[in-house]
Parts: sequence; C-alpha cells; structure tokens
Amino acid sequence: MADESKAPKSPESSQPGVSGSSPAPSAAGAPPSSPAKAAAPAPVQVPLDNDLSRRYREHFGAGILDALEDRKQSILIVGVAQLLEIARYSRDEEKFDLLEDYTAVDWPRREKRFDLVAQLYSFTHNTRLRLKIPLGVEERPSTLVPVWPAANWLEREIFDLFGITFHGHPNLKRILLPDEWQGHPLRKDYDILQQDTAWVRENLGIESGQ
Amino acid sequence: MLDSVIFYFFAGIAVISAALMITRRNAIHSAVFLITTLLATAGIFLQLRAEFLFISQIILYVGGIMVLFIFVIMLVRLDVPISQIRSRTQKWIALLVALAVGVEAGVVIFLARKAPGQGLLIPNPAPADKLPPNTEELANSLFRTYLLPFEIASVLLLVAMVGAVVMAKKRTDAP
Amino acid sequence: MKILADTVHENAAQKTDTLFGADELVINMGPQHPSTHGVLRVKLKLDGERVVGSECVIGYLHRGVEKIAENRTYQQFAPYVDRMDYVAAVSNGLGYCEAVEKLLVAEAPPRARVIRTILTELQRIASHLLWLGTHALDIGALTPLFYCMREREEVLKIFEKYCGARLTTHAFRIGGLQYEAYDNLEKDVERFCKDFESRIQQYSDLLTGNSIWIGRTRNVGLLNSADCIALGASGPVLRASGVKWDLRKAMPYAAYDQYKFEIPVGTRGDTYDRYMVRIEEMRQSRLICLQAIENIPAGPIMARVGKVLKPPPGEVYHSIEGPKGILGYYIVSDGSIQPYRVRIRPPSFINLQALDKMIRGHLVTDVVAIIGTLDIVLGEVDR
Amino acid sequence: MNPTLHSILAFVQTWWVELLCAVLIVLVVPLIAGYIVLVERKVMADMQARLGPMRVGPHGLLQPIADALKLLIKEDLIPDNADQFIFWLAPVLSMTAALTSMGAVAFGPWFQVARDINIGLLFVVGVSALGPFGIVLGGWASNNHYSIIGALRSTAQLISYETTAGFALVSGFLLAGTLNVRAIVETQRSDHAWYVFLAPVGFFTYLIASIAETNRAPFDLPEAESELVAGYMTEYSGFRWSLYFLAEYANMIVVASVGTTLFLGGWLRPFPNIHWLGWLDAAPTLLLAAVGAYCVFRAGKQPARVQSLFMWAVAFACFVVAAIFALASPISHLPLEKMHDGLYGAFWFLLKDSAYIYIFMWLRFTLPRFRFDQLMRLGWHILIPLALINVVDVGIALALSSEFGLNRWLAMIVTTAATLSAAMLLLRWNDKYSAAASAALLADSSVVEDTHAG
Repeated sequence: MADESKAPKSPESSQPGVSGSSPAPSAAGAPPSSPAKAAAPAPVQVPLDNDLSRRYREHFGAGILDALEDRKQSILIVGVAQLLEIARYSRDEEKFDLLEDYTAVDWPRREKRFDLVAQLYSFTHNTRLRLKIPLGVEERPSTLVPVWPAANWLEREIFDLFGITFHGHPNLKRILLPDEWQGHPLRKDYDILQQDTAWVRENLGIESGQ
Repeated sequence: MLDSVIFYFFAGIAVISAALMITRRNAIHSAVFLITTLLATAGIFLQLRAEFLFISQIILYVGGIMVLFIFVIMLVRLDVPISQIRSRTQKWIALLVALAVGVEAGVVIFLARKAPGQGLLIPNPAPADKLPPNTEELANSLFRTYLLPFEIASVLLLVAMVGAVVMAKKRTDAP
Repeated sequence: MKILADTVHENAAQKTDTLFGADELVINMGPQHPSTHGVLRVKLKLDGERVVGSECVIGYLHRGVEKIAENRTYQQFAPYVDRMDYVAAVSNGLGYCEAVEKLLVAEAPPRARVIRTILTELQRIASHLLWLGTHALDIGALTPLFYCMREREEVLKIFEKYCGARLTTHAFRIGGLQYEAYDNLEKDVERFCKDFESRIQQYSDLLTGNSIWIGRTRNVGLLNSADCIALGASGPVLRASGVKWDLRKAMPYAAYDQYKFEIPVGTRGDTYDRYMVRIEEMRQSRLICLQAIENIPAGPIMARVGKVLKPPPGEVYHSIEGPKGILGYYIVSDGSIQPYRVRIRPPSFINLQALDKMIRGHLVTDVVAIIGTLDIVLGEVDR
Repeated sequence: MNPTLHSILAFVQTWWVELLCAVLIVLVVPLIAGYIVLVERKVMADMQARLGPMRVGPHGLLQPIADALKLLIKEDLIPDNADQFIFWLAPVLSMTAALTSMGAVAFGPWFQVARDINIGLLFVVGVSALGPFGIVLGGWASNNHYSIIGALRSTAQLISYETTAGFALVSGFLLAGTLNVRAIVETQRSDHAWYVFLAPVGFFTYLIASIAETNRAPFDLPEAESELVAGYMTEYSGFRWSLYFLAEYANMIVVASVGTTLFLGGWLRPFPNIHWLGWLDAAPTLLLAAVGAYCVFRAGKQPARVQSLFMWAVAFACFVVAAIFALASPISHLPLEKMHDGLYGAFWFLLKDSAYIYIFMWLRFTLPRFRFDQLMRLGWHILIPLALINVVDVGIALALSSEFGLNRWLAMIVTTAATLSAAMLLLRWNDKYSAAASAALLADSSVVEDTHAG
C-alpha cells in the first residue's frame, strides 16, 4: 500500500457528514438512510492542505470549494463553472494524464443534488487525485471529452444512469439502457424494483413480472 | 437413335434456356439461364467428340466469363441505370434484329436441305466413337498451322488486359 | 442473423447516374455473432471491406450491478462482483474486498494477503488463457483454444479445491479469507507452475513465429501510448503500446510488494504486441505464484472487522491491476450497513472505447482480431 | 423390338461398368464424405488432446449417420427475402459439379466412369470449376450481407487459385505428355518416377492451390466462422446445407485425386518397377486384418451390446475385404486374380488420397486463417508467378533432356533450383511490397480518422 497507509486513529475532526465545512456539499446534511447513531469510530476525513491543493487554490481561487483527505486519498471539491479549465490544468500542468474514472453520486436531499466524481491519475508522479463537482439538477456541466477522450463513454453512462446532461458532448445518448428507456436508474428515487414497464411490454412483448 | 435423343435433349435445353435468358427481368436469373445455354452447347460439343472444345467452353465461358459476369452483376447496382438505358425505340430495333437473325437461320437451313451432308442436319453421321481424338489435332493446328494468328490474338488479349489494369488503376487513384 | 442495417446511399443524389456507385455498406456485427465475445454489437460502416466508421452498441447484459449494491450489505454484495468479469471472478473479488477494507480502515492479515495474491495470479493466468484461446480462434487457429482450456482447467481445479466454486468463486471475504488454504495448495500450485512453462512454450510454438499469425496481427489495431492514456485504456493494451506501468508495481496491493516480477511492454502497440505482452504476463504470473508458495506466512486469515460492517462515512477509491486493466471500486459510505454508492470502474468498458480508433482503416476481418485483442468481457462492459 | 428401347439396351450392355461406377459414386460419395468428417473430427480431437465423438456407436463410428439423419429431418428454411429459385438451385449446382467432376477420376485402373475420355484430368478441373457458381449464387440468393461477402470472397479466391492450380497441373501434363488419366499414370510407371519428384514445385503449388480451391483452412475465408458467421452458407440449413457440406468434401476428394493421379503415381504401388518390393502388396491384406483384429479385441470391451455387435460387424467386414484382397493376390492362383489390378490399384490410390486429405486436416488444425488481402497477395504475387516460372522451367528441362540428351534428373534438379531461387526473390519482393502496403493503409486510415472525428 504505497499510496496510503492505515488512517491514523486520532480523535480530531469527527463530523459524520460527507465533506468538511464547505458550503455546497455540507448543505446536503445526512444522507437518507444514515441513522443518527452512526457515530464514526475513526476520524477518516481531514482537510487537505498540501502543495497540490495550494497550487490549485492559487490558480482557481474560489473555483476550488474545498480540499479534503479521506483515508489518505486527496479530494478536491470543485465548482462546476470552472470545470473545464481545472481539468485542462490538471492534465497539462499537474500531469494528471489519465482519467481513470468518472461517475456521479446522487444526494437527493442536498441542495446541489449530484456529485460528479472524477478519479485522476498521474503517471509522472504516481499519484491520484479525486475531483468532486457538486451539481444542481438543472446545471449542465461542460464535457471533459476535449481534455480526456476517455470521458466520452463515461459521460454517456452518467447521462444514462443519472440523467445529467453534459454540455458539448459529441454523442450524448444512452449507452447501457435502451435509447427509449424512461428514467435514470442510479438516482436514489428510482426504486430497485422499478422499471420501464411500457418499454418492456412494447419491445419484449411480456408483462413485467414486477 | 440415342444420339439424336441426346442431341435434341441438349438442343432443347439450349433453346429454352436461351429464350428464358432474354425474358427474365432479374439479371442474375438471366445469367443462370445463359450458363445453362452454354452448358447445353458444351454437351453438344461433347456429343460430337469435340472434347477439347467442350472443356474449353466450360472452363472459359462458364467457369471464367460467367463467374465474372455474375460477380459484376452482384457488385453493380443494375436497378438504377436500367431505367435510364431503356429507350422507346429499343423494342423495334430488337424486333428488327430478331427478324434478320430468323431470316438468316431460315436461309441457312433451306440451303442445307439442298446440299445434304454439308448443313446442320446430317442424315448419315459418322459414328461418334470412331472419330480420332482431337486434342492433339487442335494443338497441331493452333501451334503449327495457325501459329501466327494465334500469337497475334494472344498479343491482342494481352494488350486488352494491360489496358484494363491501367484503367482500373486510374479509377482507384483518382479520389 | 438478422441484418438490421441496410445499404446506405449517402450520396444517392450524385451517384444515381453512374453505374459504379461508391456506396458505403453498413454491416451489423452482433449481438449474436460468433466472435463478438458475447453480446457486443458493432455497427460497421464499410467502404468495400474497409471500415470507415463504427459504433458500439452495448448494454445487452446490463443488470444494474451498481444499483443492486446500494440495496445489499457490504458482504451481500461481494458475490455480485464475481458476475461482472466472470472469467476473472477472483480478481473482481480482490478489488472489492480490498476497497471495503480500505473503507473500514482495516487490513487483511499477511497470510490472507499472500493466499489472495496466489489465487489472483492464477486467475490472471486463467483469464489470459481464455483470451488466448478465443483470440486464436477468432483468427482461425482452432487448436490453441483446446490447449488453453486444458491448462485453465487445472487452475479452475485449484479454485474448486480451495472454495468449491470454479467460475464465480467468491473466494475472498471482506477482511481476509473465509477458508484456510487446503493442505496441498502449495503442491498443486507448484505442479501447475512446473507444467505451465512448457505449455506456454507450446502456444508460442503454434503462434509466435507463425508467419500467418504475424501477418494477421502485426500492425493491426495500432494504438500508441498517448492515445491509450487519452482513451483511458489500461492493462495489457497500455503496456503493449510501450508504457511500462502496472498497478501491482506502481501502487502495490495485496502482497505484490514482496515479489519480484517484470512488467512486459511492447513497442508498437499492435495486436501482436498485445499477444506477446499477455503471453509474457502469464510467465510472470507463474513466477509470482512460485515465489508466493515459497513462503506463506502463518497466522490468522481474517482481520477483526466484525460481523456487521458499518464503515465510517466517507468514500474510498481502490483499484487493482485486473487481468484486463485497471479494475477500480469507488465506494461511498453513509455509515450504514449498506453502501451508499458503489461505482465499479470496468476495464473492459473503457478499453472498448478504443475500438473505434483501432479498427478504422482496417478490414472487417481485422475487426474480429481487434475485438479479440482488447480482451473484453461483456458481463463487465454492461454490468 | 422398339428401336429406341433396343438402342438403350445396347447402350447399357456396352457401358454397364461405367454406369455402375457412376451409380456407385453418387451413392457412396456422400457416405464417404460423412466418414471423412468423422475422421477429421477424430484427427482434430487427437491433435487437440481430446477424444472427439465417442457416443454414437463405438468410437463414434455411427456419428456420420446420426448427423445425416439429423440434417435430413431438420426444418427446411428459406428466408423471406431470398430468391427462391436461385436459393434452391445453388447447393444443387455445387453438388452436381463436385460429383460430375468425379466422373473422370480414376480410383484405380478399373474404377472410372469416363474411361477413355481424351481430356481426362482437364475434364475434372474444368467441371469442378463450376463449383463457384453454387457458392456465389447461394450467397447472393440468401439476401444477407455476410452471405454475399462470403460469396464474393469465395469467387475471387477460386478464380485466383484455379489459375495457380491450372499452371501447376500444366507442369505435370508437360511431363506426362498427355491429359488422359490412365496414360498419365502409366507414363509415371515407365518414367520410373512419380512426378512429385520431377516437378516438386509444381506439386506444392498445386497442394496450396487445391486447399484454397476447396475453401479449407487456412484459406477458409468464404466461410470464416469468426468473421462471416458461416459465409455463403449462413442462411442455409438442413438438407440444403448438407449438400454444400457434401460438395466441399467431395471437392476435397476430387482435388486429392487429381493431385494423386498427376503427382503421386495414381494407383501405382510405391516403386512399381522394383520386383523384390512386391511384398508391399501384402499391405492392404495385413492392414485390414489388423483393423479387424483390433475390432475383435475391442468388441468385448464395449459398454453396450449393440456397440459390441457393431464392432463384430466391422471386424467381419474387415476380414472379408482382407480375404478378398488375399485371394486376389497373384500368389493365390485363383480366378479372383483377374481382380488384382483393380483392387490393389484402388487400395493404393485411396491410400494416397487419404494421405493427401490428411495434409488438409493437419494444416487446418495448425494454422490461423489468412486475411483476404494476404490471401490474394499470396495467390497473385507469389503462387501464380511461381507456377508460371515452374511451367517454363519444366519445359526447359524437358527440352534439355530431349534435344540435348541431358540426364532427365539432372535437368530437373537444375531447373527446380532455378524455380526455387525465383520463389525466394518473389517472397522477398512481396515482403517489401506488403510492408509498403500496410504503411499506405495506416497512412490512409489516419486520413479517414480525421474526416470521421467524433
């Protein structure tokens, strides 16, 4: 485990929320299924304050909403407005040349409902960085395809499963589900048994068993 | 007796499939009937003990040329240009040509009647299995008697082939 | 097979007056095609037999694994990951278990980690063997498939002896292992590794120097390192393009930091290089196995993580070097017994993105070879 | 008596042997083809470290019959948009061509339909050239993109490789000085050499071309299952499909027979002119007796009574045939001796045929498949020039030996060496060319890429 070791068991910073004190993410409050007694046994999240985060803050100022370290993994919380610039900077200046993963998380009770989560990796420095972009339902983040072509299918998947539309994506259509499917299954309000019964009836010729 | 049965069998096939060939709408069907015609003709050659002619008919016309025909028909979209090629006068020209051919054939048959043994229907043919093997004869006449015309023809074909290759080459380079 | 697409007359207006219209043909490969490795569907736009464009249609095997995860406890979800890349279930399980362990801020004991390493490397060999067999079959060599199946069978027998399952093994538990290694595990692995060296040589004899094989794979499906990184392609695909990078070395997990092995790299990034890289990876995996069985530490096989897993709220991303590339798990915990979100970074899915770039300008025949060389498993692409 | 009937009777009286042979070919070839499939599966299984068919009959001996039954009772599907007439015609054409071309093949000195046909092998080659029609028409009639690509590939391939095969055969014809099948075999006896030794390059080019002509691996692109599903056969099922299948195997027999006749000494036993090697003629008797003995040995170990009975039957058949062979040998001094030439000739011929077909199978299970452009390049850039050069060289050798009295073998060795060096040059040139071609391809593809970005 080179990139991280066991998290220190120090008692500081024990808030159970998802992020630190930054306004946007913390506005979510506790996720729906989180019971009140889930007191964290270990303080796993600490504010991140290293060269990397400082450089980012220097460059983008208010564009960087917060910097965290969760289980020794660096997280930058980034405003959606400057997403493309930050992505470019990450790739060109900080040498995060691999977009390892790009996904989303749904926080239905939060003001900004979604988090876009990008995992970056730098071959040069052998380090990882996670960008989190809080996102309102109506907001359309700009696509990352011009920066990392790998984002193409990943953004399509996010669009498919979360219903987030990306501005400027070359071919934004559903990728895993059929094109005519209604609903976005990975949203929390999409029940696990729910499905597009009309589509199933029409295309498969069966009544859905659920 | 059996000889004429076989002859009329092949001849009938040849004539019927030739008729079908020109009446079919579908180009591939036409090609299939043309093949049948050619094969039936080859059968008549075989019956005449013209074995080499028989096999060269099959190898060259059927096995070579017709395969290429079908190849081209399959590759080229014929449905589009056919409507443009077809013209009003075509029918009349075709009728005229058919009439001319018919008259010609009639005259030949009429003349053949007059000179027995020289025309198409030979009343007393020599027995087919007594004819000498003709492959060697053919080779002799091609490579001894008619060597020069044969070579000229080959050179002509070679020129045609090289020309075709050059033309095809141009086509692919152009775009 | 039903041909869904039809001839496209893109420039019908200009082309009607010429006899030889240069039409583009759209041909549909899959989802029921013998060499799309399951239910991949590729729409190919052809000029003659040359590919000028393509579009992948996937999702025929989508089961909503990530949604299922949100409705299961951490332990309950573990068997599901085996069903993604079903030819490398052990690797999937390793990635998931380690990710949850990280989330729990726990660590598996050394003995468990070594056994995990052995099984995962065997799984890598098995996965590569299946790839080699089917890839060779795609290119028309019938026999290697059966040789590969013969050796894969040996690996699966070891899995069966260890945990009772052969394909979807669910071999690991969060926090370590459920089963102690059976008595002759070392001997079985050793016997397998001893035989395996000569067996790899057999495949090489059939394929490596074969001029038809070289002709079919050299300069086919080129992907240079910059494109690889831009498109996120990882694993053997990345290494074949000349990037000497392997997560087992870069960010060691399990017990990989204890063993010596080489990272094979290619030079051109073509199908032949990917073949050579995977063949060499099998050799290296064999070496890792041999080193690991030398010294399996004694001790417990399970860390004390408790029966009910309630990771502290937060999130973790953990990725391992799966047989097909970077296999990542991003897990968000809200402190409850069920994960709030599990995101799986499927290597096949992301490698498949490179397909379009790789097949352009090649013949339809090469498409088959290139799909094969990407080593995708549709269960993982579609999840 | 009715003159028509009379002439037909006379016809039958004169030609009954040939008619019998023809009927036998039509009846037996499908069966033999079925068993070649079984042998192929067994050979494949052996090469792939497994057993192959074992369930239907002992060692799967009844498998071909079960397969044939299955194919016959399958539903006969014709796709909606297919061209019914051509779809029906195509497999029949393939099969007809294959069976007809067998007419001139001599399986031993006795067994031949078109006995004194002057053009002999040319007939075989010419008529089997009709086979592509079945393929191309079937592919077209199926109205399926895979089928039509398979058909186009097949046609292009067959035309190219038929040329090679033709030239390769010409080198043999030059040596024999005749096209007649019997005369070819007899000249090999009087020349004291199989022509494979006199014209090795001719033989090997023919071998390669014949594999390509029968659409076998590594040239099985028309039906490459991993690319084109089943090529031109994609839409065919049941009996029609089995016609294609039989035609393929019948064609294998045909090309093997042509190769055997022209290059491997036909029905001559090895070293036909060396009398003290006459004991080689005991081979068929001993071989069959050994097979029979093995069957007896295995019969008791069969799991089911039916199987062991079947084994006994096979053993019995083997012994009977072995006895016939023994009785027909010249030592026995029995009237059966008259059959000696026919029987032993057929044995040696079929043995050589089998060896030839075995090479087909061996290559199929060893080699990957060519790509279409590679196949074409091999055909047009290497094999056709090589076969042409070989024809010229064989001609030169013949001229040297007949006009200048040079030793025949010496002349052959010299010219073969010349041909081989030409082949090396061709290969080197082709390597350069293909490197340039692939570079051009890649350069092209980058252009394409730019125009289709996104």
